[in-house]
Amino acid sequence: MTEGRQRVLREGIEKAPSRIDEVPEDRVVRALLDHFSSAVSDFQKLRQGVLRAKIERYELVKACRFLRDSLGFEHLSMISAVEYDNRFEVVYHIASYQNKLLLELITHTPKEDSAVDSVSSVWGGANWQEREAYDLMGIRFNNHPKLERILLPKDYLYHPLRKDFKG
Amino acid sequence: MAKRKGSGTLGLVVRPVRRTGKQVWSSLIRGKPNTILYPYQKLDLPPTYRGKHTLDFKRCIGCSNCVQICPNDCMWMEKLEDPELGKIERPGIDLGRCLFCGLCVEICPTVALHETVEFELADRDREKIKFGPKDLRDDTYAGQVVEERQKRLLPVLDMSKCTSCEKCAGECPEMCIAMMPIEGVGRSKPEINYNKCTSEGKCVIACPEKALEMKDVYESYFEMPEPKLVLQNCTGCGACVRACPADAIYMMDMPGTEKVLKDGKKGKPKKRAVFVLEKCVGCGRCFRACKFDAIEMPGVRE
Amino acid sequence: MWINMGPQHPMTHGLWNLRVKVDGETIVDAEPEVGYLHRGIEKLCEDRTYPQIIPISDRLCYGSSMTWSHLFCLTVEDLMGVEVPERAEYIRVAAIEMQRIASHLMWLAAYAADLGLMIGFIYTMRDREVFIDILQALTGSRITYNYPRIGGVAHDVPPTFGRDALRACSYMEKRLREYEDLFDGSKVFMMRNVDVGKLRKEDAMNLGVTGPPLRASDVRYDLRTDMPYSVYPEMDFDVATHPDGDCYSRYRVRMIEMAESCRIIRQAVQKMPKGKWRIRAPRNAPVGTGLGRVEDPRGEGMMYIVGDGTDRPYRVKIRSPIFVTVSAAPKMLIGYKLADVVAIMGGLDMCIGETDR
Amino acid sequence: MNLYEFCYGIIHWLVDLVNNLWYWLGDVLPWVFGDFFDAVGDFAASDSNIAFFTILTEVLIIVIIALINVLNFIWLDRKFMGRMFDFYGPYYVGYRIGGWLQNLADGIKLFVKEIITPAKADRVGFLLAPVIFISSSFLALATIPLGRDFGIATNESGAGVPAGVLVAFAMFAIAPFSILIAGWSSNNKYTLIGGMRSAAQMMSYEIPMLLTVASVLLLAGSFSFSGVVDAQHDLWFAIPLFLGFIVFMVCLMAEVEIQPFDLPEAEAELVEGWTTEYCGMRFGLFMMTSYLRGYIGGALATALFLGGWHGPELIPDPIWFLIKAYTVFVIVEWTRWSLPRVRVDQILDIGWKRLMPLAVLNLFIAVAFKTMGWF
Repeated sequence: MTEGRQRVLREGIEKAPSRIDEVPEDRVVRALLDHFSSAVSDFQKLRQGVLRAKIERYELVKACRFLRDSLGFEHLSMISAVEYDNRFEVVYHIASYQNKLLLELITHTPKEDSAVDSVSSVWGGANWQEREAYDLMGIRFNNHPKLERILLPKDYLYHPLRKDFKG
Repeated sequence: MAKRKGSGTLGLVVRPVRRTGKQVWSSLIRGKPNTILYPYQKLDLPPTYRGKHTLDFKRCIGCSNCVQICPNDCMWMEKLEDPELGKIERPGIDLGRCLFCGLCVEICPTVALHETVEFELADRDREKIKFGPKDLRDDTYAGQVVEERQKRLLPVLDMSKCTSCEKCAGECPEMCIAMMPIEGVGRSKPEINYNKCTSEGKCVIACPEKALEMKDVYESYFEMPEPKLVLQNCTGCGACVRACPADAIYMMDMPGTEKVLKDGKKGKPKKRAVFVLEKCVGCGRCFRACKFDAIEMPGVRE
Repeated sequence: MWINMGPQHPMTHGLWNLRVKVDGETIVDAEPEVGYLHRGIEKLCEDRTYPQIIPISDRLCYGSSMTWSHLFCLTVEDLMGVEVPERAEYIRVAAIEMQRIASHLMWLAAYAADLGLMIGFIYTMRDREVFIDILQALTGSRITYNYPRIGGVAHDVPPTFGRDALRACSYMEKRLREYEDLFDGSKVFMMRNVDVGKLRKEDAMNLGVTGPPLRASDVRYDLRTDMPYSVYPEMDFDVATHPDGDCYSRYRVRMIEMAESCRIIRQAVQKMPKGKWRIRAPRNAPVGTGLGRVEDPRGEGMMYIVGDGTDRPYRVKIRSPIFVTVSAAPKMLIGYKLADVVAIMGGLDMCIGETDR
Repeated sequence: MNLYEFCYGIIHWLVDLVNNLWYWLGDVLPWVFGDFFDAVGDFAASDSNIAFFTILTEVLIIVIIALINVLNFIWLDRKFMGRMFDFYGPYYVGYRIGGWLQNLADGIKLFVKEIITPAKADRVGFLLAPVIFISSSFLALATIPLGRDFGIATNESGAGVPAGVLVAFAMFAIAPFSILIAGWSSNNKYTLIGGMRSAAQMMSYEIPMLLTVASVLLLAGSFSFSGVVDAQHDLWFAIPLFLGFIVFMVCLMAEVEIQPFDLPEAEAELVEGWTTEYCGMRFGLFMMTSYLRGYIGGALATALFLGGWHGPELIPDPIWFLIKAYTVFVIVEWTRWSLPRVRVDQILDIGWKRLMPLAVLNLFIAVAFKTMGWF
């Protein structure tokens, strides 16, 4: 029996300690602007604890690694791909467990060359979500370990969430 | 392995056995099992249960809102002739495709559709679970159930009697009646803000032509699209008036548009449609009836 | 030897495939495959008006459909800027917590059946029926409730709701003690669970595991307290965590969560104010994005809706917790025995409806 | 009068009846094969032939009783399980007799199902496995007497086969062989793993079980069931050899493959284990035989540890025996439905590390009793 379970059996519920200090929203903004001043823009506070920022796609992986290692964003919630008239938007929702923050990072990619660098080396949870985005929207992720279709059959021809897909 | 005080290997095996033994005691000797023997003992269903629909023919106005909101496209409008009600249109439901979401009941502006607790609808024949309006008809059901939706007593305008005297607007204590001029007609019509109305009825008393009348109006939680007239396309044919299930459209003469005939007399003036938006249920039948693209209604299926 | 566990297999609780490579009985490699139940819900949503999507979002998960329709309404309210009446929020919280208990009970039933304890299956399903009955009286349906609406809930609570809910809570707390006899008190159950399927804290955070498996790996993160979304800030409850990260901790976390849900239901029923339960919601959404984030019974549910000014959404993205959690399965599986597959994958509470969407 | 004499009487009467006709035919038609008729008649009336048919009749009676018992067992299992699970169990088919006919209805359902042999299966092994399984189980059953005078015997004096205990356990131990054949010949990964698990499990549980049986035989000083049971006239062996009784019951549950130890057909991970590819009545035979083995297990525990047919004289011997066997079965079912399934490494751990030393200890206890002269 490990020590931890003994403690839990005694106390029932226990609280996890926080690893790094409190990072408020404006410090995240400042740190990002300091390190990636040319790539990051359009900061916006949506509501308490939710931030939005735009980032150029060439700095994406670097910024994500910086977010994870220095600012405590250890959880990638969701990767969603949205198609607009002239571009694709890949939206990363990144959460911080200690600071109770949610960061919405938006990356643009043109329609002709719809490719983004993969962040699955930063967060393991991005692996399948990137595969899903590739499967349904047709966005390629560079350096992805296994970029295959996941929800649809392997020999399927289309990317059904695109607006030009009909039936 | 988590060990508790005084429970060794044997104790940890005996505890679940004791638990199940208690259950045997309570279901075999002391009482009966928990099962409901379904086909012989019926389930006790709550009155809010969503089962087969019923339709009150007298309340239904045939607006087809239910057909439009249905997520599965399992409803249709059927034209039929009733000895009492004349030529009417009423919805039918294909219960084989229905998912019993209850949106049709919620959107019904006159609360004519209801859901009963009847759920044993299976049949060997697919056609037999298609319920036409006559199979759904139950004119007595609506009075029996407790009504969920809130009713309000509100003044309802009959535009054909209105003379634009503005007496109702002056009488309203909440200032919720505004006289809006109608383009091309040269008159104005009262528009009543139902959100502010307190149902005192002073406007009804003040109206000299009895054009306003207090009626029960069910509160609707759905914002419906509103029709908009494109005046230069309107030919005054009156198709929308005949199509409107809620009598919310009136044809009005436009003075000054009379054609001068050969003998110098003035002919009949052009007509235009006027919408009383308080009565509109947003069904879009006028939009579909209009052949001249004179009515715009964004968000309505063709 | 590669063994296909699935798509039709008692372990899968649905339709997915887990390919495991075994050496004797020990697993040396594993590869989950999903997608057998893909219904294209995200595409379907683009073709329907906002009220029509609520029944579809119910169908995302058969175990906790209330959470998903609530999440959809929450997201659309964020998009449209609709304020929900306070009574509706309390009704929603009570309903969601009941749904959480029902979902956890269904998980416990499936988990017990996986481990070969059929009696656990029957008992938990029997007690789930109590909550299902209350939800049926509240909403009118048993599995797919279609109850939350944009700007409130579909209709008011029935007059007996408060009494029934309080009674069910005390019944449930009594039953939870009985389950301790059946599960914790069973030597064989402990043998099957303790130190099986270990997931370290760092791996759990990095692989995107959320919900009870994350809290079982000693991360104290619950969206109900850490990013409160409804009237949860006014509720008093604890977040269950467990330090070990094995199957037993996942079981334990869920058991504590059920007890905490009972507490929340009590408070919600007692604090429920009088007033309107629904307001008239706009038909068209503005141009912009809406984001909803709730604590599903299975993890972090998230929805991202892009509106384009019409009455239909431009894009709906659904984050299903299990879709990400199951991608972490090889990390947990490798090195354990073949029989542990059912314990580990059962402990994740798979729900294929939301995974494949 | 024991069962042998009873059957002997029946067979003798039948042979006499037929022979009368036979000899009369030989008299009427002497010109055809008169001598031949006489020879056949003499052979039919010979002692060896009558003894053979007598034993066959005995076997028939025992098998019919066993099959009725199996039906009872399935019914009891479902009914008891149902009450434990908080539902009714079989209810409508045979409403007046508590749903007893449900088993027959299920049997009919299994009979009318199509029997499929997988295309790539090893046909001989696939067809042979159920046969071996069921016949070995019946052979094990044949040696167990239900009462002092109610067992298969070869002469008028005794009840049961001499050295019947050994024969019963030998036959009981053949089953894993057929399970292995079934698992291998189905050409399916699940069945193969199930068969292997079954072999490993039965191998490891056979030894502690036989060690406890050896202690019982040591105390009784006899290899036949009647001898063992008679030795328990004053004191059931379950009391001095309590440890052995517990070990025996656990091993029995493992041998019969019921719930905590039903790894070979663990339905959660291996779909149905080694019976995955069997369908229709073949599966029905497997299922029926597993209940039959449950009955054999109950009967063995009764005969070896619970005093067999001994009891107050009010009730006849076979009934006492059956009451005890049913009680053992119900207790086994009770633990079966209350516990989850163990893992394959744990089951071997339990077998070799826990039960084996206990069985040896039990043997020492028995030896001590014997040397002290208490038995």
